Amino acid sequence: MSTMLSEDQRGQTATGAPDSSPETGQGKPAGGFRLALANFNGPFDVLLHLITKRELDITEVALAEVTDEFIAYLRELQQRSLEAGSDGMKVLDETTEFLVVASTLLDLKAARLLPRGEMADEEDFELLEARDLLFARLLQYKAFKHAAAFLGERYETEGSRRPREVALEPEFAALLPELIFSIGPERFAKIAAGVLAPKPEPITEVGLDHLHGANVTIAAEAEAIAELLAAHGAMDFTALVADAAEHLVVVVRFLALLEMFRQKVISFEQHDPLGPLQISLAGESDFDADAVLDDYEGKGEVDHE
Amino acid sequence: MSEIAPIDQLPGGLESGLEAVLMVADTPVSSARLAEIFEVPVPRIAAALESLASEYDSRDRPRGFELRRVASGWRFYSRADYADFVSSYVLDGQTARLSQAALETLAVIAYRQPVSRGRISAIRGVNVDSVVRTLLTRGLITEYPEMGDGGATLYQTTEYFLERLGLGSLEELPALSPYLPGVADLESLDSATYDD
Amino acid sequence: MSEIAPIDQLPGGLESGLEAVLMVADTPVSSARLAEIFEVPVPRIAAALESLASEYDSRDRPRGFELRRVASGWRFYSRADYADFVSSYVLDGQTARLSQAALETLAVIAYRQPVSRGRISAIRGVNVDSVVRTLLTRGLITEYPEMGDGGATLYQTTEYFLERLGLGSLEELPALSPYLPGVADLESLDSATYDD
Repeated sequence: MSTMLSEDQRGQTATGAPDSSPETGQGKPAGGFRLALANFNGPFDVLLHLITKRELDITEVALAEVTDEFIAYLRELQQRSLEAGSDGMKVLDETTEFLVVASTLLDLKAARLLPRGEMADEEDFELLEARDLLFARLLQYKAFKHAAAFLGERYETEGSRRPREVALEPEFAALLPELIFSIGPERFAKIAAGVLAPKPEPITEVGLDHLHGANVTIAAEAEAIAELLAAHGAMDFTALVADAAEHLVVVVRFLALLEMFRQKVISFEQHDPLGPLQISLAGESDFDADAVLDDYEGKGEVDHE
Repeated sequence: MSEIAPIDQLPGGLESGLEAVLMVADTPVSSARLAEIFEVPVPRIAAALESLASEYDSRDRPRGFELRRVASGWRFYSRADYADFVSSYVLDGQTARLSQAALETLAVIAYRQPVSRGRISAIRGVNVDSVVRTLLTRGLITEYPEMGDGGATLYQTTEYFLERLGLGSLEELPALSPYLPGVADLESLDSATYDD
Repeated sequence: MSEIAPIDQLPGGLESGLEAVLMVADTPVSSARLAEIFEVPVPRIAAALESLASEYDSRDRPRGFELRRVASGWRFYSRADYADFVSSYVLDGQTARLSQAALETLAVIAYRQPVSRGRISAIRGVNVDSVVRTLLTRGLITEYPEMGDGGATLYQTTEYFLERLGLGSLEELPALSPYLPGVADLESLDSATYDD
C-alpha cells in the first residue's frame, strides 16, 4: 500500500497530507486532516488515499473506519464547488459520484455502531454485499492505477526518444503513382463543411454510468451457478467462475454461493484437508430468486450494478 | 532464396540496404516486409537488424540514433541520451505529459479493449468524456469499428500507442493480476480474463 | 562558447548529438541552427558534420544513408546505391487516391490556413501527423513561412492544390455556409468552438 502513496505524490494526483497540508487553505485549524481538492480522480481515488494514509490493506480494512474523513472530503468538495461557482451540471455530476460511495460507507458505519444481533439477517447480508462490491471496485481501481503508473513511466521514458518520421525524399516522391484527385470544388467544400461544422457536444449527462455498470445480480449469478452445476455435477469455485468476464462477477457469484448454501440449494464438500471445495446441487430445494430480488434489488445506492 | 541475392552484390550488402530503406520509412517496417524487398529469408533479415542495432549501441562511440523494434516492426529513433538537444530542435506535443486521469483511462482501455465509455466510467468512478477526447486527439486510442451493446461506441488502443510506449505488442503489457493483492481466486481468474 | 559545452559531457559527444538531431529532422538543418542547439561555434559544427559525412561514405562498409549538404542545410538521405530497394519499399501498397482522412485534413487546411497540426487534430478529433506527411509528400500542402504560437509549424495549401481542384486562387474556394444548415455566423462560431 505504501507504493500507492509514493505514486500519488509522483503523479500530480494526490497530495492530501495529514497535519500540515497547506493546499486548501480553507481556514481550518492547523493540525486537522485536509486533502488537496481537485487533485483526486473521483471517489475511489479519495477512498484509496484515505486507506493508504492509515496504512490499511483494502482487503482487510473496515471501510467504516475511514467514513468520517470521506464524508468530510465530500463536504469540502461541495463547499468548493459553491465557491468556485462552476457550472451546476459538473457539481451535480461529481456529487453523485461521491454519494454512491459515501452512502455505502455510512451504511457500514451504522452497522458497526449497532449492537450485534439487532440487525435483521437480510440487512446484514445487504451490508456484506455492499461492502464486497465496494472492495471489488476498489481492488479493480487500484489495479488499474498501478497499470497507469506503468504506462506513465513508459510514456515518460519513451518520450526521450523520437522516431524518424520524415517526408519522403523528392526522388522517391516522384515515383508515386499520379494522384487521382478529381473531386471538384463543390464536393471539396462539402467535405470541409462536414468536418468544420460544430459537433454537437456529447450530451452532458449527469453521470449515471457509475451507478449502472455491468448488470451483475446475485439472482442471475445464482441461476448461472445452478445451470453449471446441473450440467457438470460437482465443481470447484475456480471452475465456477472460469467464464466470469470481470472481478465483480466473481465476487457476486461468491455471494450467490453463500445465499444458495443458506437456502440449502447447494452443498460443499472437501475431500482432503486444504483440498479444493467441491460444490454440488443439494437437491433439497430450488433456489428462490425472489427472496434475493427482494433482498438486494431495492438497494439503490450500492447497486452500481 | 538460398543463392546470392541482388543486395549481396552491392557494397555494404544487406546491412547497408536495410539502413537505406529504414531511412525513408515513416512507420515501423516488419522483417517480413523487408525479407520480400531484399529477397532474403526472414531469419537473415532479423539477424542483420539485431546486428545493426547492437552496432549502433555498443561501438566505442554510441551513435546518436538507435534501431529499435516497436509495434509491428523496426524503426530508427534518436537516442534518449540526446533528448535535450533533440527537443530544443523539434517543438511539438510529443513531450506533453499525460494527466493522471488520462493515464488511468488509457490503462483501462489498454487492458479492457474494446471498451465503452460507460464501462471505463464504472471502473474509474468518474465521468471520462473529456479524457477520452484527449486520448483520441493524441492518437493513442481510436474508435472500435463495431458498436457495443446498446449502440455504445467502443474504444481500443492504436498502433501509435504501442510505438509511443515502445511496446512490441499488447502482450507486452504487464499482467494486471500481480497488482491485485491477496485475492487468490481473483488471481486465477485474471489469467482467464485479461490475457486475451 | 570556447569552454566545454554540455554536449561534450555525453558519450559520443558532438558527433552523436548531431546524429540524434538530424535523424529526426524533417527538413535540412543549417549549421547556424545546430550551433545554437549545441552551444558550440559554427566552425566546430561544420567540421563535425564533414567528418560524419565522410565516415558514412568511406568506411569499409559504406552506410545505407548519407549526410548531404543541400541549399538550406544538412539532412540524412538514403544512399543512391540502394535506390532500387528503397523504391520497391516506397511503391509497395501505394494508392493513387487520397484516403477520407487525407481529404478531410486537406479540407481543414484549405479553409483554415495557415493552421497547425495541433489545431487540425483538435478539429478532427484524431492524430493527423501521418496524414499531414502524406499531403506534404503529395505536394498538396507546404509549410507556412512563419511559425505559429509556441513555435508550431503551420501549413498552407499549394499552387498544385489549386490546380488539381481547378481553381485560380483561394478566393474561389466555395463558401461553406450553404452546406452548414442553420449556422448563421459560421466564422465566429468556428473560432469560438475550436480555438485551443
